[in-house]
Amino acid sequence: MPAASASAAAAPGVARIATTYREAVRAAIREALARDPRTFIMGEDVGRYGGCYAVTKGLLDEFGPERIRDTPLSESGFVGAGIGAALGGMRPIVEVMTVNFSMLCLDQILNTAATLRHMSGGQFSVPVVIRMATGAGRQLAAQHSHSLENWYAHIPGIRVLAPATLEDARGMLATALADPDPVVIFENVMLYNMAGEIAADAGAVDIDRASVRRAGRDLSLVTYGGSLWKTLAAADELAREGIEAEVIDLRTLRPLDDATIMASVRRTRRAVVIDEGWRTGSLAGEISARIVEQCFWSLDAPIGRVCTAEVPIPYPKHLEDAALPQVPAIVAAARAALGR
Amino acid sequence: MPAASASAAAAPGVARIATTYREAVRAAIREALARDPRTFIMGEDVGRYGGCYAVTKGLLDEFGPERIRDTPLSESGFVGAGIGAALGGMRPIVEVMTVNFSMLCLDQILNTAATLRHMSGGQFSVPVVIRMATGAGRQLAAQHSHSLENWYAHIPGIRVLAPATLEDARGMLATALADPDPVVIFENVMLYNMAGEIAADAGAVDIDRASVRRAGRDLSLVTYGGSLWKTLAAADELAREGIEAEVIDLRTLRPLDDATIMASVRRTRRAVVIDEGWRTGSLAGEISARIVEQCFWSLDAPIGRVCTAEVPIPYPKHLEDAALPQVPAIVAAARAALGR
Amino acid sequence: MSTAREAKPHLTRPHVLALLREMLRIRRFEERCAELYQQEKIRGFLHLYIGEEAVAVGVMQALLPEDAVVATYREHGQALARGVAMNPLMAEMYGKQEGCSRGRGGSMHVFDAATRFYGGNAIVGGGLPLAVGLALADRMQNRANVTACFFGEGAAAEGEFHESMNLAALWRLPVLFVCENNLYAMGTALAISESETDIRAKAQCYRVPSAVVDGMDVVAVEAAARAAVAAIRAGEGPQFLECRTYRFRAHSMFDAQLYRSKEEVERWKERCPIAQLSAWGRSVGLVHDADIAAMEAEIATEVQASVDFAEAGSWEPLSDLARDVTTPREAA
Amino acid sequence: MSTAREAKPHLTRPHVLALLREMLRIRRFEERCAELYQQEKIRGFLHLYIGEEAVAVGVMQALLPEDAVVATYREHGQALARGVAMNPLMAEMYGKQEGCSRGRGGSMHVFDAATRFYGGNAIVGGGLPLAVGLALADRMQNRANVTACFFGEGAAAEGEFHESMNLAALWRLPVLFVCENNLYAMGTALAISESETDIRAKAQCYRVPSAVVDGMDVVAVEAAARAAVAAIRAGEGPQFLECRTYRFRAHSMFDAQLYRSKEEVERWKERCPIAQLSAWGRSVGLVHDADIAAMEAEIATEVQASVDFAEAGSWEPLSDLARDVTTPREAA
Ligand SMILES: Cc1ncc(C[n+]2csc(CCOP(=O)(O)OP(=O)(O)O)c2C)c(N)n1
Ligand SMILES: Cc1ncc(C[n+]2csc(CCOP(=O)(O)OP(=O)(O)O)c2C)c(N)n1
Ligand SMILES: [Mg+2]
Ligand SMILES: [Mg+2]
Repeated sequence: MPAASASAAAAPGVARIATTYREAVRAAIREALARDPRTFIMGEDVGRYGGCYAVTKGLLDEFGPERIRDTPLSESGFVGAGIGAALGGMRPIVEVMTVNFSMLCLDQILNTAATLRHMSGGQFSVPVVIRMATGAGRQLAAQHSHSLENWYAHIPGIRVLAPATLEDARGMLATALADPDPVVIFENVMLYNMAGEIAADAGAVDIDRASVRRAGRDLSLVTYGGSLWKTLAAADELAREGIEAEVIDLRTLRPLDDATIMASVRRTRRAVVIDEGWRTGSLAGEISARIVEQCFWSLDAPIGRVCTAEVPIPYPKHLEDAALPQVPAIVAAARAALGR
Repeated sequence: MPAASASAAAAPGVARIATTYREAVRAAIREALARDPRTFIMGEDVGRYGGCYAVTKGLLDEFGPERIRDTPLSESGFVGAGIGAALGGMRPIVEVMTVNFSMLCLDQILNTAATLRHMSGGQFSVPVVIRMATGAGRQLAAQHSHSLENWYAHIPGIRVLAPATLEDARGMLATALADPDPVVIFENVMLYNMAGEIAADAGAVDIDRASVRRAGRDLSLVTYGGSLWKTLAAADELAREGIEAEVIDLRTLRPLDDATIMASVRRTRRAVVIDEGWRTGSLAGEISARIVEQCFWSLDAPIGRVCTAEVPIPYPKHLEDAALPQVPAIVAAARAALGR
Repeated sequence: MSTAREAKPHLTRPHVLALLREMLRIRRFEERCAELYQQEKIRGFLHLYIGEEAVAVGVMQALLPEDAVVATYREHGQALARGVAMNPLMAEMYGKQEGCSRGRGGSMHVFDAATRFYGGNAIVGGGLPLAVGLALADRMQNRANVTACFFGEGAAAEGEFHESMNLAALWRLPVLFVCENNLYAMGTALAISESETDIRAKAQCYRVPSAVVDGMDVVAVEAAARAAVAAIRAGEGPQFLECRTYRFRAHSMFDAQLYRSKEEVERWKERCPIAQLSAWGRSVGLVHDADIAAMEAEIATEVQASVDFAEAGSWEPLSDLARDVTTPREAA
Repeated sequence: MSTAREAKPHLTRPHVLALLREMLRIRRFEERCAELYQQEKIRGFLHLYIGEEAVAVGVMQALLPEDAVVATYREHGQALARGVAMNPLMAEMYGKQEGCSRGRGGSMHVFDAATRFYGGNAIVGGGLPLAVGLALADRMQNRANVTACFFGEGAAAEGEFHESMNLAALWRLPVLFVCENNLYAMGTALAISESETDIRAKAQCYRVPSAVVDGMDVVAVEAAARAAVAAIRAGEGPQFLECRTYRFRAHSMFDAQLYRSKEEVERWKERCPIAQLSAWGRSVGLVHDADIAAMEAEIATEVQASVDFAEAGSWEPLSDLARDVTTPREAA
């Protein structure tokens, strides 16, 4: 489990508390529910079970079954109902247990949530927040290990977030709920147990900017979500070889913050993108294409991609590990970008 | 409506017949049904109605309702049933009326069709062919104008085809049906009326290679599907300015034929990718990233992308046209790649 | 009709004339749309409601202004009957920015905040979850509103129908499900798409009370809708109304109608909801020839005015292409 | 039991012992799996069938070798009862390449071509359309096979349930739908997920004949399954069997079981299908203590052998990572 070492340095005088990614998300949900009577959460097993990943544990007792709403196994139905409730003046948080089940409600997200404002000529906005767990690494095999962030990042009309740090886990939800348009939040399953400290008064964070999690001059490593921590570990390893990598956490996958990426690449002149999606058609491809469009004349080397192998994720640990982006592959790609 | 000018030159002595893209697809379906008793077609309104785009018109009378099978409005149900029938020894052609409705069956395609062979350790293959109409241009507005080819091209375990010529409309189906794995075929709605001539004995074509539809030395224009004809028109216009563009029709979107693309770009040193998908997360991004990975040192300019504007497709013609890739934008991108 | 509360609408002369007028407005509006389609003023898909007017008009009588409506791509009738003004509706058909959806939606995506008209959905079944959500929002905010959700019998085969019916029933939400059973989904007859062709049996299996009504009889539809809406407002949860109707025209403008006979169509045309009400009205002396003539004249004027409005409307500038993809943020 | 053809299985001593043995094999296999999970030999999600053995064992009695089976992620019981060998099954749990799915699938994706066992599907409801298609293939190829499709009561809320039931009924396909109603979907009790908690009412609304059976009574399940399969083979189309059962263990290995009481679990444990059959068998003199002891010993040996087999198995080499994503093409 990664330690949350990239969290913002403690501001002097601000008390800090120990937390985990899971607790940070829960605190954000609890705060949202307490603040705004229009907010409620619905999804499979968010209530009595306490959430598949225990994120919503305890909330049913605190807020009751109207606002912590267990749904039947009906992804299209309850996600569509969340969209409708948003249209009707609520501020729903819909939990789709994992991205693996979200194809079942993708029509509602693409053809209703994302298009409704446009189709109605701007009459209606859809302020729904949809949370999903994402990612592989728990040996859950081919149907339960998807990283389909790029599918969602392809959709005009929605915003896509990937909190990778405790601060973002704690802070992105509030900002997402304040957004008048649909927001999809991807929580990487490998991060839920990540422990660390955050400011006791941590709250809403911006969702417009990518963040430089580590400064460096030699190359830019661009990533998001669960891969951030592997990338930071790779950067540490590279530092031991005297290579100073800059690590950019995209944070928001749609719309992408080109400015932060390009400013970095223009300085470092080399880039590697790390993405847990399958390589072909990955978000990494999009980032690479954008860098070429905007920084071609500054590039000293081809842009590398470290992605998931193009295979349904196998169950055995050694094969799953081999399929996913890992620190050695990131280090190797960085070296290659530097011609070493 | 484009004329099918990029069709292979007539071989001497082979009779040629007039046809349309629609008729070519129909001829391919009829031939498949006649040849293999395991083949049948199912989908919404393929029978009595004659197909939403009249592709299957007349087949019900010829083959009867068991093999030209009208389905209820149940995309997940009948696509899943097609997958099951393939497992059970049939060679089904499933028609999803348009890609716009395919989110409703995407779970079956991703989590069953594409993964079943892998999950079963190679015991079962899924020889299903799924056809879908795709693309905008008919003023069908936000929910009926999608080009989601890149979503499908992202999925390991399936093959994705985009016939753009009469020969490919006529020939790809047979090859797809011979493929032991799931194949998704995208037919661009703007091509159905395209008329031209093909060899009277036209039949199966390979589905492994991209095709150079126009040779040229100055830059490579890489495209597929409905955009091929706009790209060829742009190449003609460029030729009048003395710019000789090579036009590559990808034909198969998964797996991509890198060899043909890279051979061209290594010669021309410049590339523009034309893709009707929304820009962010498009297949064009993937192609661009691959070119950078494989040809960076041969490139004399950044790779251009001409894609659909990131907006749900608007109904009015002038706005729809403005949203989609058009000849002037392709010409402009080509000029830009040449520094003009 | 199955519910006990069924109350015959009060068939005063003004009410009968109002019902007749609403149906006629839809009919004449759409007839004109069909012409405009031939003239290529209207493009894309155009699905006419002609023949089914009694359903929308009858149901809307039961709704209050605060109620919500969710419809399909065949929604001009619902829009007009709900009170969406004809001028912006016609401008929408043209794609002009004076249209009710600023021209962005066209025929299939009519929206109108003023009348709580939530589309206009071209994904079969796609509106049902939305209606459930709107009703949930009303319930959670303690508003006594009803959401009326229209859909075709073809939609009943979709998984979303199943999920939405169950959710609405499970949570006892104020949804009026209105199934417009016109016997065909494009070219697919009910018996080709449903193992159980009695649509009401479906509603029952979610414990949603249901009624079946002659969808060619606007008075019957109104009565059934009023009963259902009364039950909903009384807190009895969702209600289901199957309206047996028929579309006189093709599914859309691209349909050779190979799947049904001319005779069948003609038989149903004899049950035209407008002709029926008009004939009955005359027979009981509530409607006179002069009423019809006056109505026709007024509607012709209204329709023509809407065409003039649409013609005079403007195209949204290209510079606005990316407008309304997301909601503009207030400058901070 | 609702069908007329219901035929009591012939309760000979060998048959009773066979039923007992099959249930016991599943029980002991899974108890060992739970231990192996604690030892981190088995990873990922592990869903135990303990308590529900009578359902799989009872249903499988009615099937022939040519029939097909589609199951869920909770499918060890179905796999063993269907005849998937224990050694490759255990090796699959380990992820070894000697596993029945070459180790690629693990606990949730057991496949076996030899017994026409088509998984092992971790998408709730995802197997139903597949079963419909397998049955369609059999029908189109004039094979008299049946496809048995297992799913939980939670799956009945999914749209795919609705679409699949309708398709199977509409086309009169030879599918035996087996609903394992264990009252909970993860932590969601039936009444929280269904407006109609009588699952049979759902089947009826597609005109699919249905029966409800005590899923803790293997003989009752066998009888009901035989009747249903006979009806299917007689060309009467799909049949639906609701088996009322209970899982004694947590949903998966990550479940604090906050949603049900210990007392409830204990009450159901008193109806353990193995204990019941064993007690009844003894009471009528068909089963003796020595039988049980011998059986336990044999099964212990078999389970241990499977563990040894799995332990001795090998990891697929990393160089094989991309294997079986697509089917290898014959070199031309
Ligand atoms: C999910 C989906 N599948 C297919 C279509 C294509 N389609 C449009 S209308 C239609 C028929 C719908 O029939 P029904 O629900 O009975 O409504 P009607 O048109 O008869 O009013 C079909 C198949 C679609 N729009 N959406
Ligand atoms: C489409 C989908 N949604 C959610 C899940 C997560 N999930 C796995 S099992 C399960 C409960 C299923 O309950 P039921 O169908 O009753 O089967 P049981 O586990 O009781 O045997 C859930 C919600 C899933 N695997 N697939
Ligand atoms: Mg209909
Ligand atoms: Mg259950």
